[in-house]
Amino acid sequence: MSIQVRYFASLGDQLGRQEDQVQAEGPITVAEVWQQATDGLPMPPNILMAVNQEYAETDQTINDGDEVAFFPPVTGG
Amino acid sequence: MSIQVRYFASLGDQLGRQEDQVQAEGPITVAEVWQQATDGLPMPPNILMAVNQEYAETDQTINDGDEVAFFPPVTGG
Amino acid sequence: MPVIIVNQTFEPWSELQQQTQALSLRPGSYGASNIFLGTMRDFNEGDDVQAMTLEHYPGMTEKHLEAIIEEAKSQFDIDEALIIHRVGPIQPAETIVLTAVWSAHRKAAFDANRFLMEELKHRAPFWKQETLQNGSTRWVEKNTPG
Amino acid sequence: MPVIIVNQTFEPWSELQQQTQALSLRPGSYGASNIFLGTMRDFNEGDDVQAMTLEHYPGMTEKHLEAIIEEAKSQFDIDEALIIHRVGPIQPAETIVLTAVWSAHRKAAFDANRFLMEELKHRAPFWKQETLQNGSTRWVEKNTPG
Repeated sequence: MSIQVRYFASLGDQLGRQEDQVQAEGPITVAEVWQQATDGLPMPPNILMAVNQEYAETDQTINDGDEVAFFPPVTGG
Repeated sequence: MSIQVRYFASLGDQLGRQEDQVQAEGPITVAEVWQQATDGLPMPPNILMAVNQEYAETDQTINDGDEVAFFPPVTGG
Repeated sequence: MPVIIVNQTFEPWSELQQQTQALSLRPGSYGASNIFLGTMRDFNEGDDVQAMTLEHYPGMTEKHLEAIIEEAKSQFDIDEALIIHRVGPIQPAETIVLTAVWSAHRKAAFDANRFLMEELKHRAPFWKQETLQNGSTRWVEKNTPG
Repeated sequence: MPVIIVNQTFEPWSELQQQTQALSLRPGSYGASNIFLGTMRDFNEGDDVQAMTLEHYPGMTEKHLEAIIEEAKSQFDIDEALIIHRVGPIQPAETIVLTAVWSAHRKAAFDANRFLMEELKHRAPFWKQETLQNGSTRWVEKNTPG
């Protein structure tokens, strides 16, 4: 299955890209998506994540076609 | 000495006038100003009073030329 | 002048734009503004209201509104504050009161503006008289709690 | 539409006037409005800031702002709420965010508008990047506490 991965703000800058495409055979968690997309880079502290534009935790399971996003704490307003 | 007395809002309506002039020989309190101006009418409950445009109590002493005002609870805003 | 008593209808947003420019606020110096508008409703306590008249105590009203602004400035970390209040006859949907606060951060703006409104409601000598649909008038006895 | 994302400067008072007319607010039905404006300051954490860029997560941002408005409507006795938020490049003194609430009484207007701002600050995916006077850029790490 195919998973769209997005990075925002300082995290995109650090990784040097705004998105990745991750391929997986079976069930996969958010943490595993991060591992695969970043070649095993340790996840920065305080990082937030979303699945299909809802906030999620690292153990959430991803389905085919889902969009996963990683980003630093929000600073709007 | 001469004291200017003012009434506002529903109190002015009840008394049928917006002001009085009270003459006094010696020291006089706000309560006595009310007594004299209204011919001994009991002071309505919740009435507020001001001396020279500052909130005051019934026992405050009035000086010559002072302005005394009586009015119901305020309802602005 | 941070306290303005007006006896005719005003458009709150254009008035606010003008007043903001008149205040000593350097653009770029403040990060937060909070504005409160009190508007005349066409009903109150179950009755239709067709008009309102606001009486005030000229002199004492301005004095107390200015004191409230000074207190807000001493209690909260704010740059400026503004109070505009109507007097005289008012029609439904017209603005009765506008209070505004400018500050560096949002907490002070919210807190100070609420303070302005609560103090104004409790201390500023204004009295509302409503005209009902049948033409009869009644004085508003007390404010809604804040 | 109670949630508006804009990528160019807007004049808050005229925008508010337009949006108020667009909302389903019957004139004379509401008694209280509270408006908050977040404005870009030309300094932050001791440094002069010459510009800012606001990144957002298109789709997720709107979805969360709409959810925040729905929550405000369910928690507070309010008639309407509005959020306007800038994205993209921003200059000092420009409005970053405008939140507004309309209600019968003042308490709900103040409480709900503060709720909108706190939730927006904590949940809505926006990120600020500042450009300092020397041209260098830095991401804002966290918001000031509300």
